[in-house]
Amino acid sequence: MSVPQDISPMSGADAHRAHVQPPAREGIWAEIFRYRDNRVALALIVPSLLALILVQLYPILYTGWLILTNEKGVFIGLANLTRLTSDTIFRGALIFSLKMAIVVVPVSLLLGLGLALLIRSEYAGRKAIWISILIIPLMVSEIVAGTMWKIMYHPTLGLVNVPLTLLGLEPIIWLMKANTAFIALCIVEVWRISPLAFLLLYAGLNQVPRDIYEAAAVDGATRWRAFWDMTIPYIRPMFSIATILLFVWSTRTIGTIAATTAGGPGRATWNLSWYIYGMSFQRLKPHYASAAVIVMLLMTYIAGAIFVKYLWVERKQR
Amino acid sequence: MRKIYLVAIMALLMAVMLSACQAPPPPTAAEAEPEDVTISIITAQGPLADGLVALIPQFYEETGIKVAVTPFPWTTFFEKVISLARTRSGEFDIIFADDPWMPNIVDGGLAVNLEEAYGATRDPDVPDISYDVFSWPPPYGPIPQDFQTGEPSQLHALPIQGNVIMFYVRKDILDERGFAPPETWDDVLKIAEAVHCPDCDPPFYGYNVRGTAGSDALALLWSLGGGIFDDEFNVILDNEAGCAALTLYERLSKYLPPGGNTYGTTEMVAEVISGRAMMGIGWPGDAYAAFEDERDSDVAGKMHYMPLPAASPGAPHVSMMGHWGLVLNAHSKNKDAAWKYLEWMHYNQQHALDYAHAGGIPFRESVFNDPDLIETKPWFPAQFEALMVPPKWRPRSTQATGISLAILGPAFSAVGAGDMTGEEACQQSGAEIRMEMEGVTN
Amino acid sequence: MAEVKIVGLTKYFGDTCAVNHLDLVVKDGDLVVLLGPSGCGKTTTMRCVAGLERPTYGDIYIGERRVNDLEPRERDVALVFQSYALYPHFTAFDNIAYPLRLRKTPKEEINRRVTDVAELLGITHTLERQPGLCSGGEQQRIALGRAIVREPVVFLMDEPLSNIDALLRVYMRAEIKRLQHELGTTMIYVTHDQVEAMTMADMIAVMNQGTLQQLGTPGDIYDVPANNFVARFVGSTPMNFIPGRLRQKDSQTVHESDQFVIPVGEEMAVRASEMCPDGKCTLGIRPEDIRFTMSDEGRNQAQVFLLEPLGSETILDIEKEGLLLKAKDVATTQIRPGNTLSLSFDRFHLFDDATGQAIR
Amino acid sequence: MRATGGRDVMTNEQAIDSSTSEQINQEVVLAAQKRRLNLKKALVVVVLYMAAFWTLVPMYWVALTSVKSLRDLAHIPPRLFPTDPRIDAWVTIFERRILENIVNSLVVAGFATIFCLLVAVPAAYAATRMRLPLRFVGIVVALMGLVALLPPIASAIPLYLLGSDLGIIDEKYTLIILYTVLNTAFAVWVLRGTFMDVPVDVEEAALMDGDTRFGAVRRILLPLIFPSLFSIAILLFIFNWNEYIIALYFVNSMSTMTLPIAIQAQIPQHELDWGVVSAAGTIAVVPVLVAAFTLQRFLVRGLTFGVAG
Repeated sequence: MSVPQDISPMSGADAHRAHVQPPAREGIWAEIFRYRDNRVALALIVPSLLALILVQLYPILYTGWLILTNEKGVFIGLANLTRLTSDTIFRGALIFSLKMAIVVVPVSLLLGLGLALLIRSEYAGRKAIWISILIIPLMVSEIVAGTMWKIMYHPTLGLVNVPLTLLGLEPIIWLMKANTAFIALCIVEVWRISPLAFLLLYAGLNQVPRDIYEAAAVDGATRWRAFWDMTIPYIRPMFSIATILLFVWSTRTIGTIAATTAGGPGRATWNLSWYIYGMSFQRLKPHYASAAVIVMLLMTYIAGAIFVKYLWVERKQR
Repeated sequence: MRKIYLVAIMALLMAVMLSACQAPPPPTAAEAEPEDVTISIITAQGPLADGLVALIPQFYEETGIKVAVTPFPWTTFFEKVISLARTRSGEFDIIFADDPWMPNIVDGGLAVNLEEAYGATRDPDVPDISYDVFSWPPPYGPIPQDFQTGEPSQLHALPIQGNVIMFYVRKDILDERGFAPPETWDDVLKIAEAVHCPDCDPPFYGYNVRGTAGSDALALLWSLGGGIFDDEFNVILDNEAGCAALTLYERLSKYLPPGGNTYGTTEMVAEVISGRAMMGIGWPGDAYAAFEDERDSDVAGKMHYMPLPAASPGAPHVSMMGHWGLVLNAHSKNKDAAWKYLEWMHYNQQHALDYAHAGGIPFRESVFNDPDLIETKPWFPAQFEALMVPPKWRPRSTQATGISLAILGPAFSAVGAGDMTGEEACQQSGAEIRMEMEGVTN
Repeated sequence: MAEVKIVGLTKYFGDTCAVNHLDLVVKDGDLVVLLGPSGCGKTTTMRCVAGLERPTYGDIYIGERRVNDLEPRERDVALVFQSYALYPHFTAFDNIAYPLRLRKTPKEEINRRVTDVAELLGITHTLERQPGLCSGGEQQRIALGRAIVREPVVFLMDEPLSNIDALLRVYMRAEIKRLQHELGTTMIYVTHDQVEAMTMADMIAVMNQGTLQQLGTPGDIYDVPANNFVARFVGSTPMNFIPGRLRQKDSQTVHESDQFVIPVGEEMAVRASEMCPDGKCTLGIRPEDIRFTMSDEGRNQAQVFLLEPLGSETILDIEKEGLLLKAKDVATTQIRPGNTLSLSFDRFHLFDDATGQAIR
Repeated sequence: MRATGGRDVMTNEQAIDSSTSEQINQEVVLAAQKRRLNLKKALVVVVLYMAAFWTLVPMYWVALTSVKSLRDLAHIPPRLFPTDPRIDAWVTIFERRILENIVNSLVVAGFATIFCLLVAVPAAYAATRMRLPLRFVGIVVALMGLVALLPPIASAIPLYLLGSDLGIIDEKYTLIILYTVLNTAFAVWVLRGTFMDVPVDVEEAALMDGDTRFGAVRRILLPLIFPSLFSIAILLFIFNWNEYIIALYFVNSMSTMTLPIAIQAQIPQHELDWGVVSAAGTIAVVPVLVAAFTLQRFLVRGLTFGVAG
């Protein structure tokens, strides 16, 4: 049955429209400077923009210049970059960075998700206290975290081997061999950054409305179904953000390595940051190190672009 | 109102800038009160600094010049010296520096030529090698391209610590098992094999090492007659002697305590003082003092100290130098007062003795052989002996420290971990050092 | 106390036109309601008057002053927000006192005036509480009190009653109306609720898609809608629309649709032939204007399919060949679903299909 | 994940039970459920205790190590409690003027935090509350987001070289400026989220009531967001307190040395005492623990704002 109440046209006053034009599109700057209000706003933003230029634009431009010259300031074109491609030490460091991210990021995410779900359950008593305990590592500086774990792993001072010995197993000298040192560092990193995953995912879970579970239960969904169909889609944006932040955090770490293995054994635990620091300050080749900086920047910005995109999408949805 | 707001913001920003500028403490007292001179010294933390600090009152009493010592963390001290050079900082009048940094210090324009400026001379009580190591350009050995100018080799620092790396061994166990102190590295291996007993209770390990430090590696290299560069700065790490050193380390690492290749000084010392380790290489200044400290050590008085074992019977016992000297900062504003301090510390036998008593390491023959000192520091005669061999210094190149930290140290560490054989390690490191030195002229 | 004059107000957000060349004069002491569906530009218009938005074109005068370049605080207007926008960290007293404090009013006077206003609004008991602890109605009154206490020249109200429950709303709108009369202050009141508009307004400005559709007294708006939009939007039971065309039949003009044939008065027929030469127009009739008899006779017959008893009256849902009409009958109606009615249409409007304008 | 859905499914089951079972039967079932509930609660709590243990044990161990004697340190297996506790390490660490490092860290982190907020709050306000072109704000905010991700080591070299050319290496104010600048992007990003959470109405109401913009910010907006502002300040402070890489490049002397560098300095080279490192590490963690427990509510909000806001 049709209800023809919406007969058109309804606007009724097209007659007036003719003599009003939308404002001519002007440049952003013209628009900003036209109004006093906008000029004030700009004045408020400018200090931050200056900061942005100082930490962002200037270093990138400067790095660009450094790459093209050698340590004596002579222009050498792209020689630093081509040299980087044949630098096995650099390649090792890059691979180590990625390898560590591949292990640390998923483990931290799972751990963080598990803890977030536990804390959110009604069985966890005083949530605020649990949360503040669990996020402590986030606030411990890299170097202190590294120092603590160096002591934990220490063959004689360390606690890590005590349970192994109690179980009758051979104690492991964690930082001695390349593969155990890798595992050890991954554990430190998981300890240090999994609270970030926990926190983000917990925040994400809190955005899931409780009543959708009730609705799902009424609709006959099992607990698992409800988790997969309700929880996961809701926290997916936060999950992506967490993934990228964890990736960035785990690749930029330097203090934990400095304090635990100092890159050893051999160069088995050199990551990009460590390589760049050593190259610029111990091996005294800041120009060459800048080439590695560019690689790291690219890595971060690819991750960062995805990060902003996700965040943007999320904001628009609201 | 808007204007007031804007003005407020501007004022705020100004306040930010101003208070930021006022945050640091006022400049050194030297500038504030010209008649009351204070010289500042930067040094690494630890016994080095303790010795300097101990003599400050005495120096002030005798000269009226105040001294401020800034002890800096070990791990980044080298980086700080580099940064001092870069920034042409005159904040410190004197830099207490390790000898391998001489290339960086002189190349960075940090060092005053003491012979030219103040007519510094050599004291006969001090071994020649201790002066040679602080002379620039290097009197012998490879000379960096930039410094092959034919200028005479002149003193750019005065030694205050005549340190040299040495070998320690448990004398009581040697006697018990009927061994003589090891003459060569083959003897070391033999003894290690005989006494190594990781499953005993308590365990006992045949050899002990600081696996993370490049200096043990270099010492092995020198003592076997190897080196990083020849006199023309060609890389010779991967020659026969160099590979022999790495291979020797591969064999020695079988007798290490578990995780020994990750040890730093602390852990190395801990093994020795708890009576679990037989022998190894170590710096006298810190390690040996701990061995002889009865409060914490189980082995005080049971140790034998000697120059490093030789490559073959009859060959010289070449050790490695680790001298610390006072560099007069070229950017200093109190050069004369600073020179007075250098003179006072270096040329006066009594002050050198006092310094050693305060925990410093001697550099004068007479102090090394001072009976009172030997009482508590029994390794001093052996140390002087090692100095007279003479020992070798680390390569005179700005890249040497980087190579030691980034290539040689890791190579030894990888060998110690069993991740690489000695042969592989020396080949790979040789190639890496060649790449590192590409285009380097200083 | 001042007149508000809006001349040629146009507001663009980017390329979107929110208000389109609006001319409006609010006489001193009048209560003008801006009425329209959400997104029609009524709130934007009011925010332009308040100084919270910058007009793209056009001028706004309050009294004799052109206020385009004045800050909100320089315009001496008060605004009551839909969300009340109370300061959650202040007590109710502080909320009301805030505008006075900003004007450096002496303390005793503040106390006196706030107390007076609170008494006037019946919220004396809430004064020491924070807004979060007050009920919706109390919050609403606090917001009102904050606007009243400073005695502005113009009140602006942005759907102030939309967040409180229906019963309270009926009281509050009378209350606001009374206050406005007592204070004699010009008021611009924005709402999408036509009942609110009808009951409160001296003048109603109906807006749609950024354009003023009609400005008139509530009676005019209801009885003489300027176009089909106004006709549809105003009226609690909406107007019925019957699309069709005008034809000559038996020397009389009739509006002929698929369902009905309705004779059109002579005067209107003349006007229609001028304004709408092609004859395509829609007939609009208010439910209460549909006359009916329970009879199988007559041309325009239709069947009742649903009754909506409202207590005071009953709405009859009538259907014929896909067309749905609503008519009103007394509460005690005897008509039952399934009955066939004979309809007659006396008072109705014709709207030109091409422009939507009423033909009169 | 079991726990999340737990309650809802439970009520569902209860509903089914009550409608289908007899009275006695039902009681038995309910008792069983209660037991299951207790079991679940116990399980959750046990897991949480394990997680807390995993989080805290390194700190306990370090604090313990700092008071162990050398003999205890060399003991195998390590002693869980010291037999002969000594405070030598603590004496040493204070003799090494760690108090000065702490003061440096406090000064640098404190001032940098304040300045950072002074720069970032107006910017975030302008970006969210003033009528700047949307496109412009979008670009600025996106840039800020990207900068917040920039690894500090990437800007460290150019900034260091710039600093050494200007001769401002090794000054506290340099560190303050750098920390201010490095955190600005992050702070703006986070503050923007915070501002967006406050309805704009309230501020507009203040404008209508006759307040100036600045007055509305000061009297209305800032008091409203104070808890978030406070937690962001704490967060920035902790960032600055922990900052390592920039300090590594820019600290040359005791007069500027911040705590992280001082701690790294304690990692022994020619030193003997792990106790000293441990003591230094313990000192560095203390403020973090204090912050975590006294400011828990603020902190959790602050930490989640940037992305969850």
